[in-house]
Amino acid sequence: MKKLALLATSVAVLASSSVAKEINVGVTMSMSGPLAAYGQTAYEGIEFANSLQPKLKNGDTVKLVLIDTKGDKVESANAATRLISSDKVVGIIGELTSTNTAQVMAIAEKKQIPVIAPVATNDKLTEQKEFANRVCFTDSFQGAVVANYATKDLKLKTAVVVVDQAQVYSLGLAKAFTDAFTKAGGKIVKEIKVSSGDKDFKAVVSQIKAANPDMLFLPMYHPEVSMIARQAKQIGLSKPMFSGDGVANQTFIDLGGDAVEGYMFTDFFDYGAPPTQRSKDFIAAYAKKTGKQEMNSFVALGADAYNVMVDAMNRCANPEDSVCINNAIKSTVNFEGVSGVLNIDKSGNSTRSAVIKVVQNAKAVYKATVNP
Amino acid sequence: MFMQQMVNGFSLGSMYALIAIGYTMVYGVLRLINFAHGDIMMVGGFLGYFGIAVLDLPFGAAVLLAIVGSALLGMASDRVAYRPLRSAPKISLLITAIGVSFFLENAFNVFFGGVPKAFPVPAYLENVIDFMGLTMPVSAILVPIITAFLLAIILWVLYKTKYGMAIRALAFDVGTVNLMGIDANRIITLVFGMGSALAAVGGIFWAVNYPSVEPMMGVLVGLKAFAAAVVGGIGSVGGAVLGGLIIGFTEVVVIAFFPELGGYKDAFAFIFLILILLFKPTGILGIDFEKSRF
Amino acid sequence: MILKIDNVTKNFGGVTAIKETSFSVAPKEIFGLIGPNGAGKTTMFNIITGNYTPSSGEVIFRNEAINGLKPHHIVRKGIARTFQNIRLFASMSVLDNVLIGFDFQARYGFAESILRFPRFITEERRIKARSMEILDYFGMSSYAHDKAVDLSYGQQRKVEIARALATNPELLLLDEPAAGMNPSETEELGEIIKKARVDFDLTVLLIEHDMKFVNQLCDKVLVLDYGKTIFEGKPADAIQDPEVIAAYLGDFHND
Amino acid sequence: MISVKNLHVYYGLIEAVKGINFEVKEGEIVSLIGSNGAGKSSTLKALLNSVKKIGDINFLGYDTRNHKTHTLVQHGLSLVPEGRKIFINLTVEENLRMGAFNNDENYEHLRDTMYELFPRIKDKRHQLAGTMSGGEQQMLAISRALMGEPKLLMLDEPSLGLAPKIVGEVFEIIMRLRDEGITILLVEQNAFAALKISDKAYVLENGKIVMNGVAKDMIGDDTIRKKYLGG
Amino acid sequence: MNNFMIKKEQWLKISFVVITLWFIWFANTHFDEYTVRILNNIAIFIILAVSYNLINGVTGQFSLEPNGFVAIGAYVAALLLVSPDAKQYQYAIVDPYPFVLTLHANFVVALLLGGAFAAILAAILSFPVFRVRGDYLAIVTLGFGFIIKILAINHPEVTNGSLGLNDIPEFSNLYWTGGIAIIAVITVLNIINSKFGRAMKAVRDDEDAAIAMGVNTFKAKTLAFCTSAFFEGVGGGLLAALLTSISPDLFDFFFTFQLLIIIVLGGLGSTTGAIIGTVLVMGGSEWMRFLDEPMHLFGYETAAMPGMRMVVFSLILIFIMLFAREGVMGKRELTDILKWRKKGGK
Repeated sequence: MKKLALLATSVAVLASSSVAKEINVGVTMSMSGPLAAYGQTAYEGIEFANSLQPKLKNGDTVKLVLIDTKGDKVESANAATRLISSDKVVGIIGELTSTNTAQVMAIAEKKQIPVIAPVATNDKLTEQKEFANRVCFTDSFQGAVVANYATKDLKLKTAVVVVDQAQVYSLGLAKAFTDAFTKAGGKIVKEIKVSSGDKDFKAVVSQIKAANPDMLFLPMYHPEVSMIARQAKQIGLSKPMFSGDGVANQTFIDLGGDAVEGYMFTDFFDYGAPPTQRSKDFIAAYAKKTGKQEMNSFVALGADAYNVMVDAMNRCANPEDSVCINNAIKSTVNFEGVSGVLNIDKSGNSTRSAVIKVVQNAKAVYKATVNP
Repeated sequence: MFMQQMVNGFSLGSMYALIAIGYTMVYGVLRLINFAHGDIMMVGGFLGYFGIAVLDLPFGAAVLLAIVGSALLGMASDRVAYRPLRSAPKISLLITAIGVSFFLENAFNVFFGGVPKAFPVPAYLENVIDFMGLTMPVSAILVPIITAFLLAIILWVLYKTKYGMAIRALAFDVGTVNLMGIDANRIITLVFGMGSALAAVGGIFWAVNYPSVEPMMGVLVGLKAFAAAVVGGIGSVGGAVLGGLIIGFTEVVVIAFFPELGGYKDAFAFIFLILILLFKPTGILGIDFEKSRF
Repeated sequence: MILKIDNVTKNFGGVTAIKETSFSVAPKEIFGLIGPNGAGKTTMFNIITGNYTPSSGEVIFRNEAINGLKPHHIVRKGIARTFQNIRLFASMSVLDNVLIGFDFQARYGFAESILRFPRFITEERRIKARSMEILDYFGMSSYAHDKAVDLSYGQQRKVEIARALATNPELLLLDEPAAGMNPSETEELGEIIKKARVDFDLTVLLIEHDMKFVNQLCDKVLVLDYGKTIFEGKPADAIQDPEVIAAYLGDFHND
Repeated sequence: MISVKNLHVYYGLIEAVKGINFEVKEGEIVSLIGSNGAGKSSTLKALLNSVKKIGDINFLGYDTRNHKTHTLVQHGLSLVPEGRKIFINLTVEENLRMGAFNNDENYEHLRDTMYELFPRIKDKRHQLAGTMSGGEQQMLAISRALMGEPKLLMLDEPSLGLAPKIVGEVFEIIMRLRDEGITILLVEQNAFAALKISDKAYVLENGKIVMNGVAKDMIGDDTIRKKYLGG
Repeated sequence: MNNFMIKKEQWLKISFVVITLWFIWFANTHFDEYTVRILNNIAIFIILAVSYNLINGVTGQFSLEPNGFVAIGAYVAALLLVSPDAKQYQYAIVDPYPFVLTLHANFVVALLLGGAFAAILAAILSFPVFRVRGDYLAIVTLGFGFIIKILAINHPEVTNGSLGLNDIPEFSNLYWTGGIAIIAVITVLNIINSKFGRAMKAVRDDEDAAIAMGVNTFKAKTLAFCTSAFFEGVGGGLLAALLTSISPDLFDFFFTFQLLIIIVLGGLGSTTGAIIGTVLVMGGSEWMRFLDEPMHLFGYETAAMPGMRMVVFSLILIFIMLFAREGVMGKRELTDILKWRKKGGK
């Protein structure tokens, strides 16, 4: 009660002052440690979006406070607590993986600080949580997209699923795909377990070859998938292969080389055909700054986590009112983000379209858009 | 099918073996589990990458750069971080090795980024050969051949040259080696150089086979290679090769025939290790360093 | 007979360290085990203390076969030892070194020590008092709180014997106790051993190269040569025995 | 050959050698005798600069202060360490090779000389050194040190842990080496045996030299007899 | 003299407890949540470090498995603490075994069972583990720690696999973590200053000599191992109830390395050192966060370099080992330093 009163008075004081302020938005990311690659990519988008739009409508400046977590749960908890209690952030963007994001959300929930997860896709993440949101789609949506596309458009009947036991992302996506694929009349002929960090999949690809399925579904991140694709090619296994957004980046194609020609995967958007004006501008600015046309969807999602946060702050009378910001996030409708048009519902999940891409001539080429 | 898996296992095992030799040699002279050894391998991979992608060197020159660079790094790490601790408790040395390992991983992360970099593999290494129903890329065949060649060199050095004798002598007594008029410190640094050069070759192979390099690539490989060295009998070069092959085979063959065990793949090295040590506490070809005489 | 070695053989791999050796030690006797290096003396010690199990044969202590028992059980039966190269607990005080000898004699449990039960306190007091008594006997009580490794060689040797006596043994095995000592120190040590034999009711079995020391101290000696016994009897007779001279003493000694 | 002035050796705060002076002349056998902990081994280590020390050591006219152990060995100061310390995992011949590490051109000649001098180690030349008996190991240790063609050979407790008969053999070898013209510094606690073969002797007690003189005379000395010879 | 020293140690213990309790109260009422969280981390890691030091430092058995025992404790506690309702919706990979859903217990029971499970596992493991010595022991235990993590990943019916367990009630607070840390420290000190502790130190100094003194060295090692596992399990439970969510990747070997660094920095074998090491490492790595941020150096502004903190941390680690190889305390305890002062004063 006391707190609320204090908040009310401070709000009144701040609202009356016309001087532009700095408002802190927290970012917790794995910038070092085993997950550094992904954290650094997502943060690139967040930071770049901040540089494009550093100010709110009312002239206040948004200051990003980045705390590295080393991809560690204890540090994620420290980071979230520090952002909330010392840096007084109004909202948090992060973390990266679903388990660490759950850690951040658990702490933010108690303090009523909204969290926007840029890339954590696990279905369970936002359940039972009021202040948990995300800009990416969920595993079940993505799994269904691939399953439906494969069965209906490509008429594939049997599939082998390779799942990375150590990655929540992989497990969730594999389960969603399996459910949708079976429901659509397909058959999973084999499920193979691997572990992230593995490099050697020769045994795996030999087994797949022996099972002789119509297609492969590899719901993993690009380092492992590119290896599997290469080693599959070496033994002459050439079946249609699918992955989720975990491989949606140029590095995947660089790593995979020839072996990933024809590879299909879901993605959030196609930088070659920007879905929105903001997307166009962002890509142009990004190309100008870095000299790279290609953009990883983690960059776009990082940017959108920031953009949605800023949009929600703009829609609040007091951009420092975290509860209001959370409500505003949850009423994001037809928001034109870098990664496409997105809606965020009461559960905090985003409803958005997915695109399917195929690798042609060492480039990811847009193939289809799947709407929810 | 079985033969194919054998070939695959042999190739993977050779890579573990290359890295395990460095572990076993350093352990032999210093009794140090050099936790930074896996990271030296990572640096080897990175140097190869820089050589080809940045400096535009031909593949062979890049490999040479990686070998020389890693050997120098290994020797420098000994000179700077380990040599001052020769008379210190073993645990200080071990923590220092962990420190060097953390330093390399984090420094590469900060300065070169954690995003895996695609390793530009020369096309001739990627050609696939079809031989009696076995399909494999040239690189996969090259790995065991080069490993065998390097092993032969190492064994020749160890058993036919006076430097090799000094290395073996060091394994039992450092102080007395100095009494022979030999600078024991220089020999130890030499061992670091040799082990690191092998690790660099391992790192390049790794980068060629799984064409990418990233700062954490050496961590798990390093630990598994160490486990391999212990399985074979730490201190014994032959043992390191044997251990590397065993673990490489197990990982490939077990997964091939018991796919449901896939989730446990990374644990095989350690399960094997525990089983071996229970029945032969010094590893397969090992010598008992801990032996206490009454 | 307090200790009886009955036809003991020990092989390591293909090498026979001890071959069908038998001897007996009478109560309160000081018995010397001598012979060239590698003759199997230390191996014999390790068999008696349970560090090795004999390949065949039996070790009988107070009419009970003890071969095959774990070393720490054998200590509890009443056999204590010292080491050739003194092996004190380096990081511990002299008192703590001796207290280790009371480890199995202190009657309190793990939980009692954590919760500091009265029995813990009385037992600790008791064994500390006993340890100080033993140290006092060796004139070492003023060093009780010093680190054992900071003492001189001769003092360390005394602490090692004191530590062995703390286990309350009936049979004490001494492995080259006089090694590294000058003749006057050696003589002093001999006196201590003789005195302790009476005061602590001991039987002593020792390995030694110093024939003078052996002569001064031992009631009986056994000369081993590469696994086989070449002499058993009075030390004075041993140094005259031609076979012992040939195998062990050489002529250099007699000058 | 070597002269030592005011030598102190420290281990942390403990002073093991407290300002000793001694000298070894060419062709002599000089003994340092004393019981364990008197500072004998510390003195030898100090001569080779492998412990912290203060003092002037002059070897063949050179100040040894700034040299490392291995360079001193290369210059002809050789030590047969206490406990022999042969490389038990190397063959006998490899042990000899190690002794001649910096002496490639003379290696084969020296090796054959050693085999002549010690026929027993020749028989076992291809065996692992660890399989030899204590006496054979001591002979190997001595011949390994000789492979470096030392100008001064230092022996640290060569009789330690050896049977009386073997001790006799070892000391006979030492005398033979002297006859070959090798200068010897002998550290022993077996005072009787050492004095018998030495020219000169120094008695160390608690890090100090308490007595020195001609060895033959010292055997007859009463205090020595009482304390070190057990007479 | 003897009695006097015992009394003095008792006084030290009592004042340590009183000061710590006062500090906990003060921290809880005066410090911000971030600081309190760091203090919670420190308290939990003191429990882990002090108990890890018992087997590694005091008994000298160089083992690398605490991540495994902490994981056991954390999972057991979490399974007992998460309400059956919350479990219903958590299991995303496969359905849990029915019994998993029925597990429920209060906080104290959950912590004790977490510790007990870890201790029982330690007792079972001690048979194979203590067959080997030295570095072999290190690598075998490293393997066991690793295998436990792999098991957690591969048994989603119980552990929910790599997704881990979430919505664990947040029971841990400074009173719990600090209170249990006090209990752990005193228990460990009491063990060290008893015949069991002496036997452990004897095993460290010279195992064969310890055997020759009638010490059952296997028992000494196993007691140290199990005690250490028990507190690591309890610490794991506290950690789970502090974070409110756990997953297998938390318990990889970096966790063990961190503890190892803590106890070596503090001084291997010293309980006081383990406490100091924990404060240095846990506090220091948070304090060093400024290194990740942009800095003003000699008038230039450097760009932010996330991860720089870890680079500097590893360099500091190397430097400390080079120049203070015995760590802060060596093998000494606080009481030794006070004793030494007294001697010096004489």
